[in-house]
Amino acid sequence: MSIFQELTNRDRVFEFLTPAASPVDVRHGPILYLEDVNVSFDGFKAINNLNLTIDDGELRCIIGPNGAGKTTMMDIITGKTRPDTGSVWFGSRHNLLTMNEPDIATLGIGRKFQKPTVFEALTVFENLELAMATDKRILPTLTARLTGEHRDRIEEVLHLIGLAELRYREAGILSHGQKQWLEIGMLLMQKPRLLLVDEPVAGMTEQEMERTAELLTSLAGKQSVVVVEHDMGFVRSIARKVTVLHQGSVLAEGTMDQVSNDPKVIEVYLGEGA
Amino acid sequence: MVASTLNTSKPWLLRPFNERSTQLFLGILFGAVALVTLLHLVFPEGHALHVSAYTVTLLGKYLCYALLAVAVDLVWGFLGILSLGHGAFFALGGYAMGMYLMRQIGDRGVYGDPVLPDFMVFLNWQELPWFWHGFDMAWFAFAMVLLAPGLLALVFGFLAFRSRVTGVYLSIITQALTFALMLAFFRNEMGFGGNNGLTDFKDILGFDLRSDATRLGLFIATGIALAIGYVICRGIVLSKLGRVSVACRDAEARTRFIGYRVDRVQLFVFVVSAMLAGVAGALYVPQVGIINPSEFSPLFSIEVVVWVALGGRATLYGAVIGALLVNYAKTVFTGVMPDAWLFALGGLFVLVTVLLPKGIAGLLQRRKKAEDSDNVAGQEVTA
Amino acid sequence: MSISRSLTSLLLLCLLVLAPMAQAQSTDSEATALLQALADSSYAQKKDVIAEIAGSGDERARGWLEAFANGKLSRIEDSGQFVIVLSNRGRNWTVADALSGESLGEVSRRDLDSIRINNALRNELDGILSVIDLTVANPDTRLAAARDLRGEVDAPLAERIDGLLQTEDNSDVRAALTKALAIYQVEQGDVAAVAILDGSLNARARVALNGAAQSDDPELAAAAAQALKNIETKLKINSAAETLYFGLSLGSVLVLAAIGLAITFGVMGVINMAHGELIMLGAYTTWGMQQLLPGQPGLALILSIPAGFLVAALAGIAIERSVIQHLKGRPLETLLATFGVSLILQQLVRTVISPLNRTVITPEWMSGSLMVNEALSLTLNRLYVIGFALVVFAGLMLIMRKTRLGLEVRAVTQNRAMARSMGIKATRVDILTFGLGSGVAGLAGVALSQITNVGPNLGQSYIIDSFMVVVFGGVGNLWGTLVAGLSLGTINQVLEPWAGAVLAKIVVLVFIILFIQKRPRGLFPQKGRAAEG
Amino acid sequence: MTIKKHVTLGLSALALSISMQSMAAEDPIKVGILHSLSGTMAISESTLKDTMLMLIEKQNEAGGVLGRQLEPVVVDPASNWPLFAEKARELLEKEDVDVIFGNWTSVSRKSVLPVVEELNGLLFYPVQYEGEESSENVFYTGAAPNQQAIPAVDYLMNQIGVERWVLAGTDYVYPRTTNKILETYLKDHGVAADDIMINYTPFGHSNWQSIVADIKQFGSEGKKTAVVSTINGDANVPFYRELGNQGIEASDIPVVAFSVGEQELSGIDTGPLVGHLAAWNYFMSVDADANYDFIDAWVDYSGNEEAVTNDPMEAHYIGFNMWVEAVRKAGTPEVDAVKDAIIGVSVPNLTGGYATMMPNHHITKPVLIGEIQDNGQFSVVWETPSTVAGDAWSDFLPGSKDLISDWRKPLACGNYNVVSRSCGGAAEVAAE
Repeated sequence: MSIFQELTNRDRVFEFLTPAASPVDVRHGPILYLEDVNVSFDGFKAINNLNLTIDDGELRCIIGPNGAGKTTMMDIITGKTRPDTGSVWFGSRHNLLTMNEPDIATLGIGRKFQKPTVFEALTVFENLELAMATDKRILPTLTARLTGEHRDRIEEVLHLIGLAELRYREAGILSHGQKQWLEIGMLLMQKPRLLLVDEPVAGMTEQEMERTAELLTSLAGKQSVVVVEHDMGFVRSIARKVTVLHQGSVLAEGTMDQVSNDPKVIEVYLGEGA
Repeated sequence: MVASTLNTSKPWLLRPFNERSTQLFLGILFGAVALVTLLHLVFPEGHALHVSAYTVTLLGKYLCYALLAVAVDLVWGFLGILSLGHGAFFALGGYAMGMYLMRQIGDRGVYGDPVLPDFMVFLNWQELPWFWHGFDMAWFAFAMVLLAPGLLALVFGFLAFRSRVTGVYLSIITQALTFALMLAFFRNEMGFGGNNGLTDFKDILGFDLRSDATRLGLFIATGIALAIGYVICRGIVLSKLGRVSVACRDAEARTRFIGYRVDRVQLFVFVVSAMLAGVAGALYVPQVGIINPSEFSPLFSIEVVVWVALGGRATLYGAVIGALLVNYAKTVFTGVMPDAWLFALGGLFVLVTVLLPKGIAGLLQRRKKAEDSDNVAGQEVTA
Repeated sequence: MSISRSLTSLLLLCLLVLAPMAQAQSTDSEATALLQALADSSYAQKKDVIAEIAGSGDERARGWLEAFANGKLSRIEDSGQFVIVLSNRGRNWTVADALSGESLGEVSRRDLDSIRINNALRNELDGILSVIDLTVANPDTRLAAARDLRGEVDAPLAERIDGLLQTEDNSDVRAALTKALAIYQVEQGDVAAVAILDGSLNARARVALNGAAQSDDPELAAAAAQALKNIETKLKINSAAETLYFGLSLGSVLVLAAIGLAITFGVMGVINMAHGELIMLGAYTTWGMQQLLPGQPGLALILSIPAGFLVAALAGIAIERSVIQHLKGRPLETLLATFGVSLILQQLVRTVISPLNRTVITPEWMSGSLMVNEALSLTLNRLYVIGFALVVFAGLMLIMRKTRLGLEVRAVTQNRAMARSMGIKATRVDILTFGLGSGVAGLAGVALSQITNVGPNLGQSYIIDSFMVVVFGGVGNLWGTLVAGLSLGTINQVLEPWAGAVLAKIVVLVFIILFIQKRPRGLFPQKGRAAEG
Repeated sequence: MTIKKHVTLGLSALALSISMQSMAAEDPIKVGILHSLSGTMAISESTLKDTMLMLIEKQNEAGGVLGRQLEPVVVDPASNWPLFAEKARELLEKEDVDVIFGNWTSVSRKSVLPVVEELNGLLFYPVQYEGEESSENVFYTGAAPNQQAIPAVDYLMNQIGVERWVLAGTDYVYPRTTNKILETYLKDHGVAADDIMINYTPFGHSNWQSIVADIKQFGSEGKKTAVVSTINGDANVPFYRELGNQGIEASDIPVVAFSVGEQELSGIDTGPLVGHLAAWNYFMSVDADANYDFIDAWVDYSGNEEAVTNDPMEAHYIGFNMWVEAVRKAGTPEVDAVKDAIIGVSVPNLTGGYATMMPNHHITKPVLIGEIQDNGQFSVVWETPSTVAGDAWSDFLPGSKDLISDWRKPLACGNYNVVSRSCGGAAEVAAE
């Protein structure tokens, strides 16, 4: 069977933490590499000569005022939007601009949306099941059976995201926070090499936030994580390196302290705030 | 949905059999078919309990419609694709069968031409058009019953889904498709008998279409076809692919981002559904004795959708209820109140859509939910 | 033909002879004798009798001949009295005595023998009457008469025309006569006359030239051939223009039918299968109006524009209130419910009014065609429809762009919740929008009543096309609908000549399907919320 | 709940079948009426239903047949062809009627045909049709092509001197066949191929601009031109409108129509149409007492002064009277007896003559050519000197010129091939 199943046959605790065996080649340098990317929606420049490099295993936070182009950037990486110019590389082998969303996803880039989107008509369990990294072509999907291993992995994640009790309830009835968690769970089931997380803690309680922070930090190292977040507190709690986007291009980059003292950044944020 | 987690260790096609609603459906379907057969055979003509050949054929026709409705529900209910052109697949299947039956007439046509069907003789065609060859062989014709609609669905679906045509736009071009086909088949140059279509069939597989026995046979065959079709659809729905379909229906983008080729999923299910519709058409033709372009009419396709909505979308058995109910109503009304039956039918559509948004099956939903949660409870213990 | 011609001319001669001496009218007995002859003789003989009557110089003759031409001349069976039928509707007809002209009141059809006429004779009469008309005072009548003579001229008539040309003062009539004469002359092989016909688009002229081109006189042949070539080029341009016109008029019909849908469907996202029936209501309103105002079809038509709008709008609002408002946010369910509504409306018309088509009269000023030149004439009713379509479109644009309602509609379309919170009464907007869309459908019906059947099936034949147009143009975009309608119409008409009507329609449908592949949101994709299935 | 539903369905099916048995009424003679009351064909067929009801009512007032009353059984096949077959079956099996009067379109007849033959019923078909059919159980009281099309063409050729022909029709089997026949016929009479223009349009075609323009063009070549129109129902109004507006008058290019009768005209503004022609076997304007009586009866029955009568109504009138005669003759409404008895029966038609049922189940009819008048009526301009017998198999089609139909014993064959001397078309010929 497919390489994924093989891996899953090995029985482990926190098995989802092992990096997916994606063919991505990171021997020389970064896992994600954006160069001179430009996108404009009828006239309005959403992304403007954006250059960004994410190293393998890095946890990167991206902040920036509304309309800075954060979400658009994610759209580009995941193949939803095609840039006008520029190049986007996943590792040194895969040119993402030549691929469509499913291929990119199978390649090992997972994404969590700003507005939590889960399959409301399906149960929590089924949501995770669908996300699970398996052969996702038609016939294998049709004939797919739920093995014990699969079940265990789903159970693990269920407990991790604290939805074990609700596993057979339809996702539609979950609270906003729970949906956030479920989506993160789905992300984990995909076992991606690179996680793009868009505002993970919106609508979460303090404790939930902390748990999210733990989770994300624990993921970093094995997987690369890019977090877009408005909540500065949260960012500070997890951030090692922070990138500030403004008007579609990088305004500043560095540790939280560096950027938060950067006059340009302050100016922008005050400008925004005022 | 929930019940699907119970038996996902079984092969997909066997799963429906563990499901209560399917068991019930099959039980009642076979029960009814057997009952009708019995009443038809056991009791003599004129006996109060005798089921006449007329009724048998009528019920057979209903079952064909039911199968068509199931096919539509598969794509609409679970994939979110509202096809206003499923009549096209139904009719194509019908024509494939019709062509076979025409060839079976042989030289018993009014002109006694051994090869050419009557309508070709009197519009003096010289020889058989190429696409009519092979239909004298049953296996070929029956293969075509599946392939013709399947192929059309494949090509059409491939184009449409690849370029992500969705929603109303998809519905309208499916309508355009069936409308175009209707006009095409009306043209006598096409060689499908134009408006008169294909008719005056004599026998099928050597059995005389006029004998009650053949009628009964066709009726039973239709019953079995419906059962198989239902199980296949149910199997798909309960399989992981079925859940992916629902995912496509509710959040297409999200499904892509977790790595599924939405367009392929849609294409696969669409083609399967089209083939089922084809089979329904093929069984329909020998029982009503005629196939003509009016089956391609967009209004017919819309009506099928109405059956499904009426019975209850995304339940499959709802589609069956809807089809049977509406058509039975039609038969009764057109006889009892010829001048006013359209009021009744139209009123029925309006009332059900407004008052029963989930259709008739919706009435059963709450009850069903309860059952399911019991199952879940029981299942959690065993897990 | 030739027989009739020589007859005509023979008759003309006697007219010439008899006309001057203002002759006292023939006695009734003579007249009756003539009419008897007319009644009892065979068609062949009738011709001579007509000639006689015309020649009789009796000033009642013309009245008889006209009545005869219109099949209004008949005889009362038992009395044998000749009468002219004044009204021929129903089972009893009102008649007047043919001789004395006094009214005889109503007579049962049973007792009347109408004196038979057929096309051949009618031609004969037209010829005679037109020749007579050549000498009447009214120049228009003369012009018409002169035009009718084209290709009908023969030797004696030619002389007569020569004579007339001396006295004729109206230039148009002169031109027409000269041309008529020239055709004759060319037929006779007169080279000089070819020049006159050069560039003429008249069919008979072309026939004459064709004949001449075949002639063995090289000079004549050459001249004729040249003349024909010029004509051909002219014709090509004209036929191109004609096709374009056909396309536009078909397009404008599509636009009219679809524009209402573009509002209810495009703006509100309601898939209204009863749209066709709303069109039908508009058409029936026109019919109703004409019933209310017998004898004034024109006025009725104009009045039925507002009336049709109101009727359809009210019907639409009724549908919205009773059905659609319960289906908010379930566009596909609206399809099902309105499908039911359309069934009901159809059968309603069948039972209440009649399953038969209704007669809607085309007023004078809308029938016939506007003659640009002899090869290109624009049919008036379609010309009006094109204009009407554009006016309606412009009106809608104004409403949408310039009025409060339009603003609110667009607001609700963009974001219902937000619009609500800003104090816009969404329900009120819905009612008005749907009313507007339905009303426009009614207008379409009024226009269609001048082009096609007014019957219970009127709606069905347009609903699908309407959806095609709206989707092709891009849901929720009025400009899209306009462009889509006109372009689809034109494509269809361009294809039709070489593909045939059926194939053309099929090609257009396939084209739409493929086009949607390329642009899944139609010609002008709508920004923001698109009507989603 | 689910169970209930299925059970109810099962029961309803059962109920249906039971009800069928219990409804075999004994005393009255049941007459089935199979005309669409809804859908696209209602426009033409619903009046035929009323005609039948009127005829039956009159017959009952006159004491019925064989002392038994007639009971009409009306069903609505809703212009849906498979439904026609189903309803025919319902009439014959469930209602067991003794005779059916119905159908309009060819396709509906074709769909009913197998049922009527299988259950050995009687069907009277009142509409002019393409011929090429002769069923033991069907009686064709409408015109066959040789009773309408060919005489009309003769008239145009001989009386009007038409040299160029436009054969315009709706694209279905009746026009196709008729035009095939006419084409052969015209060519046999020395009309050149390029003097014939054939054009087909879809049902309910409403945009005639370019076609009428073509006709205009075609007719402007100097030769006298006529249009032979087999255009069906709804498409006619826009067609004639376009003719009128493009200034084509009857005196220039006459149109002779085979499917436009008084009823269709009642939906058209006839002003511009005066002088255009139609060929039928009956016109409302025909000067015959039988006709006037029928019109009076119809006007009274429908309670509408403006009500019109037309050719298919006459066909039903004839068919019904023939059936009544035959039942009297046979002394029973029993199908086989009536089938034999009816051949040779002749009853008065509405044009002052008699119609006789021929052995090929077609009847004799006069052929009338009428010109449209401004009052929506036709004035008869020509008629065949004597009545014409309907010809089931056209002599102008290669496939059928050798076929004849004669349902009298001993031949009793609908498609006897005079060459191969065998019943069943060209069977032997083919076998050789």
